[in-house]
Amino acid sequence: MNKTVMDAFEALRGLEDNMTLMLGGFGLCGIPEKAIQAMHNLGVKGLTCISNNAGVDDFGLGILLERHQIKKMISSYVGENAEFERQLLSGELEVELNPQGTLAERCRAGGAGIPAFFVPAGYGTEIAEGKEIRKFNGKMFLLETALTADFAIVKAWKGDTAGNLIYRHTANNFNNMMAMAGKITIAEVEELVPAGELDPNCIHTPGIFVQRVFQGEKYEKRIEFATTSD
Amino acid sequence: MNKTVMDAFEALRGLEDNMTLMLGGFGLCGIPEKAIQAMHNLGVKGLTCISNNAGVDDFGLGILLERHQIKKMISSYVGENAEFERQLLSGELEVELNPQGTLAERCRAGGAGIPAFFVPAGYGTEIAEGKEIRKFNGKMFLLETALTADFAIVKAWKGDTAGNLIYRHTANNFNNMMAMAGKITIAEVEELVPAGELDPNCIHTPGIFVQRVFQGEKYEKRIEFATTSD
Amino acid sequence: MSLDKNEIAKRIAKELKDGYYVNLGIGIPTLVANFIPKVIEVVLQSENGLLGIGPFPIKKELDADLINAGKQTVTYVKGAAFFDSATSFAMIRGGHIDLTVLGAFQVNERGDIASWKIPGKMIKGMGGAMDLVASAKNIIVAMTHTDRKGKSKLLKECNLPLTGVSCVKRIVTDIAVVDITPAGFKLIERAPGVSVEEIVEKTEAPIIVNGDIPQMQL
Amino acid sequence: MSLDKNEIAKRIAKELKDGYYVNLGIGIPTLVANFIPKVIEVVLQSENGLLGIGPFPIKKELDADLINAGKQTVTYVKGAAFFDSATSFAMIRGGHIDLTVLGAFQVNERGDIASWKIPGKMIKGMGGAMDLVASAKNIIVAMTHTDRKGKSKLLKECNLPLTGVSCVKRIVTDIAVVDITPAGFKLIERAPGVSVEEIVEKTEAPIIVNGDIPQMQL
Repeated sequence: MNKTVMDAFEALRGLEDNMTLMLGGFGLCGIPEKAIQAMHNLGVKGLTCISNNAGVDDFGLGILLERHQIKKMISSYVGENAEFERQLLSGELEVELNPQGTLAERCRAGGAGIPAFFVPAGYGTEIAEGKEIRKFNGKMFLLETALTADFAIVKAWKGDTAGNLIYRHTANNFNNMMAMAGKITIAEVEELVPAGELDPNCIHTPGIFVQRVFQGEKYEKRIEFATTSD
Repeated sequence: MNKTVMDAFEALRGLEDNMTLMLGGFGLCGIPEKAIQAMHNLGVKGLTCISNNAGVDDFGLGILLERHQIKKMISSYVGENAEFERQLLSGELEVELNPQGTLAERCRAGGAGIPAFFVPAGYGTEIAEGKEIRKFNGKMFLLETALTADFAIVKAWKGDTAGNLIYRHTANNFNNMMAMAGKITIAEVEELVPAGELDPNCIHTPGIFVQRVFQGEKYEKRIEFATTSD
Repeated sequence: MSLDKNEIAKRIAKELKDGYYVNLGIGIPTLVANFIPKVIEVVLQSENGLLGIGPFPIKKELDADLINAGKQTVTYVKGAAFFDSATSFAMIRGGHIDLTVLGAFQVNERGDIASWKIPGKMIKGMGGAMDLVASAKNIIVAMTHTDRKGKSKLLKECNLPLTGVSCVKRIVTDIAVVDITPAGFKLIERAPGVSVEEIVEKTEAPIIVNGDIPQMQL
Repeated sequence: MSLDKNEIAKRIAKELKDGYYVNLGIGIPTLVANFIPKVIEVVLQSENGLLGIGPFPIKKELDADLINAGKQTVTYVKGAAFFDSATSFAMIRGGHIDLTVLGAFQVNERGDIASWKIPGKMIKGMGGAMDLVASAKNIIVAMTHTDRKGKSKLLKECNLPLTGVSCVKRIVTDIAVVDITPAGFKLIERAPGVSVEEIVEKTEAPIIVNGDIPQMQL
């Protein structure tokens, strides 16, 4: 089953204004930089983006924010982006903040057909407002609901033509769960190989979750905070 | 952090009558055969065993059933075991049947600190009796609760001294989730290597979930139905 | 002539489309794999943790770590992936499987299915069947039209414990292809040489027969 | 003398026990890693998907795919494992982490913590902090005793939005170690040269002082 497409533009076929997207990555690590650039070029608008972070001013989701292509963000931490903060304070941008583990689990639940589940995170805080609260074994929990997306866009290290994906180091993060939760899931990979070349025991995302895969060219993979010991 | 113990007996230290266990495996594939044999030798009784299946008459959990060491099974399919059926019909054994995916998710939830979650499996059937039912997006779901165990006992292909585990082929099945859900998790492995020798990108069960690991000798790995094309 | 197991499987294989991810249950459904048209590509999922089931192994390649959900030894194809049971049922529950084929004791006219328990007689458990029928977008049941005593298995109401409700879309039996519609059972095809009258007679519930009913093409 | 950041981290490092899995938050908590006693083994978890954080890399080994939860480049130790965010928070939520150290704006006498939001000023988000404080068995807060304006951060009631309730077990500040007990704050240790009176004065809420309060050993 060959799911290869030529490039980010072919992968994004069907993307329309006002759609809901999931985008993998933590900070700038493991973000689908080619698909984000393509969406910037396409100029699609009114997007709801589910992404742990919002990029920086000139890279990652920051470039979509800068063009006002994003209507709403569902994230856990958006602190590295001055334009984000400006749009939010001015009311141009809507944001829904989720505890990071809740966000991760909501994506997994969306992919796994679990409409809702209980977690302790946020009990007693403003996150709990309007949510069902229930006690289990003497501890309080909130009911959280699943997230899905019109397009889930993920970035992997290696992929095969059947859509199987392997991530490298901490560039996995949200990519694996988001891949499960897209009506259409796009994977961009640094290296695309024929089906059969990846070790079937070492697949992070089985191909069934991925509808389109392409190999990106010349990844920038920008480092946010280069901390060294020398 | 060296979690190596000498053998199944040392791994089972602290196991007492009437405890709740999780045991990995699907049919006879990926079962912790050394730990099961050791429990048979120890003669521990009154066990509640959470395991997808119940082994066959003379292998796997069947050998504990035969000695009447099991009080209750929580399983999805127990059909390959005549002694099981006899004890159940005679009232000697209690059994709670769960849909297989629900059982898998209940174990994962136990390990992941999620006390309850909604699934569609079993709606409209006797499995739904006494369970909360709720509609999401026009479809009906049951509220299912997490499972944990005093000991989770799993079998892996390779493990390292830090408790990291890699399963082979379909011998993963329930092992990965059950490893997450044990107060004490014991892993028996076919090959135990020093920490640092397994590829950190290809670990199925991170070592944090495993408290004790040992290398078993001479695995029988019995085949339940040897079907061939020649 | 009523169909044999292989012919039922062969008929069901015609339901497969290129690019489908398919879960085949134990028994007749497993045989469907032998009749997948060569011009299409279909990936078989096994709920014990394999995407990309291959044919049975040759004796020399028997591998205790490589089985299907029926605990039979299998092989895997190029592009296969292994995973744990939670991920496997995430695929199933999450609606990622395009077609599920499974056996049944009874199906009623609303698409309820009974397939896992005969009270007082059989207590093997539901395995993954309840998850599959509660989640799949497209469920085909493979079974004989009547039981060994000649009693219809297509009923107004199931009298055995249910596996799931309002889920079966189509039934392929040894004598007919029957759809479940909002108005009840509807006859779609008849087995070669089997009359519409015989099918109606062997179906306990009312069955809609509209116009000429074509013979199955096998 | 009040402690500097490194001294606070050094004091917290004394809370580590052999075999602990530890999550260190951004800021002062991250510094704790530099003071882990050599005689014990501790594994550091990073909620973005790494168990077994190593020291910062040398320039030649900088790797964009290898960062901690503060988005700083790191390395990994022998026996490390990488995983996705859902698995990472399964570790955290499931109670598999032995100790969590994080910063805070305010802590109240019941162990409620405010650490993520200053209304009208800062809207960066809670990241993983809410998951961590709601789940950890053992939470130590590292912070200065007072804010820049000299206002106490150990309060009867937090006036900033909460991150979690009844969760903090111990606070290590620049002048004291304070436990949260059912009866409220309790002074455990004082920084070298800092008087009990100064600590009591800089703590807005009542603080229990029982007998002689020892100086911290650093």
